[in-house]
Amino acid sequence: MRLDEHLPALLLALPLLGAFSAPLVGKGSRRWVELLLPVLSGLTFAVAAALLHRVSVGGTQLYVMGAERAGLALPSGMSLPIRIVLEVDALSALMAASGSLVAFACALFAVPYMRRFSGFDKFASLYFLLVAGMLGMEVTGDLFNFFVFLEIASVASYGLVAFWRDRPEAIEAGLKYTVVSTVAALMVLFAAGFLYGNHGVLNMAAIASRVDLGVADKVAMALLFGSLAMKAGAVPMHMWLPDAYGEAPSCVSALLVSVSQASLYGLFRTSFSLFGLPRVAPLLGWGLVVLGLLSMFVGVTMAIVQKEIKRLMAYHAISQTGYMLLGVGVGLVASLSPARMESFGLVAIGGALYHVINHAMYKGLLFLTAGAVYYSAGTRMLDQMGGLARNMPKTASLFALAAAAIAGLPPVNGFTSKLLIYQSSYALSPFLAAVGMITSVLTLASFVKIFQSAFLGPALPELSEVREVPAPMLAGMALLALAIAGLSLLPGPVLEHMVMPAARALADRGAYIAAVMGGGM
Amino acid sequence: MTGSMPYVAVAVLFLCGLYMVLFEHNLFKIALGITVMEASANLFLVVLGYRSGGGIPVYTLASREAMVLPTPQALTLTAIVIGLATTALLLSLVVWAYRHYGTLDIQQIRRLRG
Amino acid sequence: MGAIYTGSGYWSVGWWILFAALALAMTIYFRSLGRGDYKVGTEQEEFFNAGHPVPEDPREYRFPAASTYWGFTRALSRYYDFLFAFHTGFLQDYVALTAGVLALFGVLALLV
Amino acid sequence: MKPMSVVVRSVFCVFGWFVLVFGAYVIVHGHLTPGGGFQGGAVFATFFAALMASLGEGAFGESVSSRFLSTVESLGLLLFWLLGLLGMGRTFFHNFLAGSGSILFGGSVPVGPNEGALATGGTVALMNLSVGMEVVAGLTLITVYMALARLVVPDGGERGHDR
Repeated sequence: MRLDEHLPALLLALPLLGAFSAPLVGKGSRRWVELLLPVLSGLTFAVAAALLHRVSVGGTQLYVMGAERAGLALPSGMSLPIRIVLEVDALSALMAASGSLVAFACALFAVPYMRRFSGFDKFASLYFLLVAGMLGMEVTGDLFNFFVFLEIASVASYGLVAFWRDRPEAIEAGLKYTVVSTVAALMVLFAAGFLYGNHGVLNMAAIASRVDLGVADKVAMALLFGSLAMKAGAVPMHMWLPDAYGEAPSCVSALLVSVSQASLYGLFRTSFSLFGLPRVAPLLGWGLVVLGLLSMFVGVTMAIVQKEIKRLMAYHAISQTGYMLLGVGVGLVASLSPARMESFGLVAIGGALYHVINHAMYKGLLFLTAGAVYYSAGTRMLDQMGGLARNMPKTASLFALAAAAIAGLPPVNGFTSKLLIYQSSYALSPFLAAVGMITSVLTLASFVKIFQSAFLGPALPELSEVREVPAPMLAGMALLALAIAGLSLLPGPVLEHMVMPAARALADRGAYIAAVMGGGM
Repeated sequence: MTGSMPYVAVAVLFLCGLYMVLFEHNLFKIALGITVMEASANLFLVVLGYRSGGGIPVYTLASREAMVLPTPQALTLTAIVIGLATTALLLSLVVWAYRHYGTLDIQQIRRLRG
Repeated sequence: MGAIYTGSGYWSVGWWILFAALALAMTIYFRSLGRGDYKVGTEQEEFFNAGHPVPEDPREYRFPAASTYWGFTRALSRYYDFLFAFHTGFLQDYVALTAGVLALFGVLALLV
Repeated sequence: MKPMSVVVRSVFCVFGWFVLVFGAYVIVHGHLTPGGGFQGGAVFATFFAALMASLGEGAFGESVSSRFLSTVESLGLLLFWLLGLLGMGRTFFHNFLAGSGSILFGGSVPVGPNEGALATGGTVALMNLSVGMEVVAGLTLITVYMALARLVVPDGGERGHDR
């Protein structure tokens, strides 16, 4: 048995083991759960990193659940895959690695952070389910399985958003998120039904090879596109997002950013790999661009007037998602002509995917610093904070790093990916780049607001007892800060070895199909 | 005409559920609306797999050539399980919301806005 | 240091750090020159609080977050009125918007 | 919940047990007939719901604790996970027992129409059992919590909130 062949299955099996065993372990002592949460999250990250390495060396990995061999997608005599296939290409592996890194950092942070609250074993169980759902969405190659993992992640996140059940706002946020998200997930199920009825398969690569854009296909496309855009938090379907992110425990908010990006991954797969035919590419591409522009501008203008630190950051999550939608939309519009694809399309997709991992890191770090402030100062209202940099210098400097990254100040990583998006969207239309720049300026303005009102200024007498947070929380934040530093200082190697292969894997529809269906289609 | 009747039933059920979610103010009715929408999705999947005159898709009973497709039935069962989890969670959230807000009217549960 | 080419320019973190260090050195140099006309004990030492009166006790010198960018939101008040009216916090608006966008996109897809 | 009338209680005491038998049947025959762990488990858990509805919550709460149910639930899930992992010689979830001749559901399936051989199915049957365990415990737990509708927070609320 060669272990590296089983990496895709292990990536899902480890968080599931955590989810199943946490309530049992929690019967003994809370300490065992406090050990289990970071250790299994770290192992999951190690598996994801090994998978990323294996994919970048050996190309797309297939894993057929329950088959004789891991790569046996088409047993003899079959023209269509029958089992559940995990298809891990460069994009999936990149998203899984970034998501599991954030999960690891948040697990470290959660151990002291959740010590003030009861039910830690349930928290750990839901947390692992959320991680399993997120990673499952990113590695699966089966449409119905995608729906199942989407629902696993959703149900776990409903529970986690409403985890502080003695807070009325948390229950309200959880209730709203549950209703909206369930309706959207049902649309994904309907879309899977339409595609199954039309083509008789559920494997995404097999569906992509048979898509004929009849009425049923188009309805399925619209349902998938709209519901996944809603799950990713695109304006005007974004209103659950500030509620949910703002009211969840901070370590969960930071992870929910990555979970939304798993939906974003599904949206990109739908737009490129499933339905990326020239006939609908302009519609999908311009649809992504319009959603992206709306998200960027409305998100940032709503953020700048918020008074709660986490709600402000949640609106920024919407705004930053807009950049990714814009970049990938520009790439999809450009994919109609090979010359434009070569000159700026791939750069746009690469910039968007680079922004995806950058955003997972710095928005995760921002939410964790907000949690640290909440933990130490005991408030989340910006008006009641001030001068915290004197008491919490480490948290303040980590916040400054992440704020510089999200505002796109050079040389931090946010600038690099935004530069790629600006340059490539300028080639399509200068208006797109202009909106992007205005958004970036307003982003900087709103983070200057947080920094000056929370961390700078004279020390407040009521906050004089505030101390720096415990070491595991700082370790979780430092892990993400290290990732930001790495992405900032080595943009060339990251882009060349991790991001651009992912962009090419996303753009190359034929390769995605051929990995499952074989070359002879 | 009769062949498409099940799909009409799916659409009617779905629209009933959507109407309940969109226009009823009572939280329990909204939860019921979501259950009705889930039922329409399940009906849709089962109808997709139905072949008129087909046999039961069980290996040891397979005597005829034509069988009802088993895959949509498996999908439906999975969707039912997920629907059960969602409904249970939603109902407990409704109970909690009633405890905190003292009302089941969704229009009064809106502290988070703007 | 790896440079990234975007098609119309390039970005290299090494060059940027070099320039930033140069700018920092120049700033420190200029700052060290000092200011000749600064006189201790004159009105030059008084605080300036964006036109607001300066409180006697420096502990009360605060600029709350709620009034940050007050002028910006005031100038865009019509846009913000619309935006706040749009964010009702009402669950059924959330669902209706999602369903509306889905329906709109479905119609567009069928027309293509 | 209060106990219901004597008619309901008597009917339940006489006929309620058939629910258990049917639930167990559906779980065990999951690999042969329509049904399986979840369906059988749901039927099985209906017994406990009906028990609490007809005899009152006291009839249940004293004999079985939620701690025990939660343990059974986790054990069922872990067994399921372990069965998936044991297939890793080939792939995750590989059915290594089917047709192996093992006494645990390892028999080979007879060809052609037949009444069904119980000792077939390999890990599928075992997974049905473990899922059945999980679903019985989980659904009963949900029912208990919902029937009691008890506040599941520590006395005096959680510490550490900002207001």
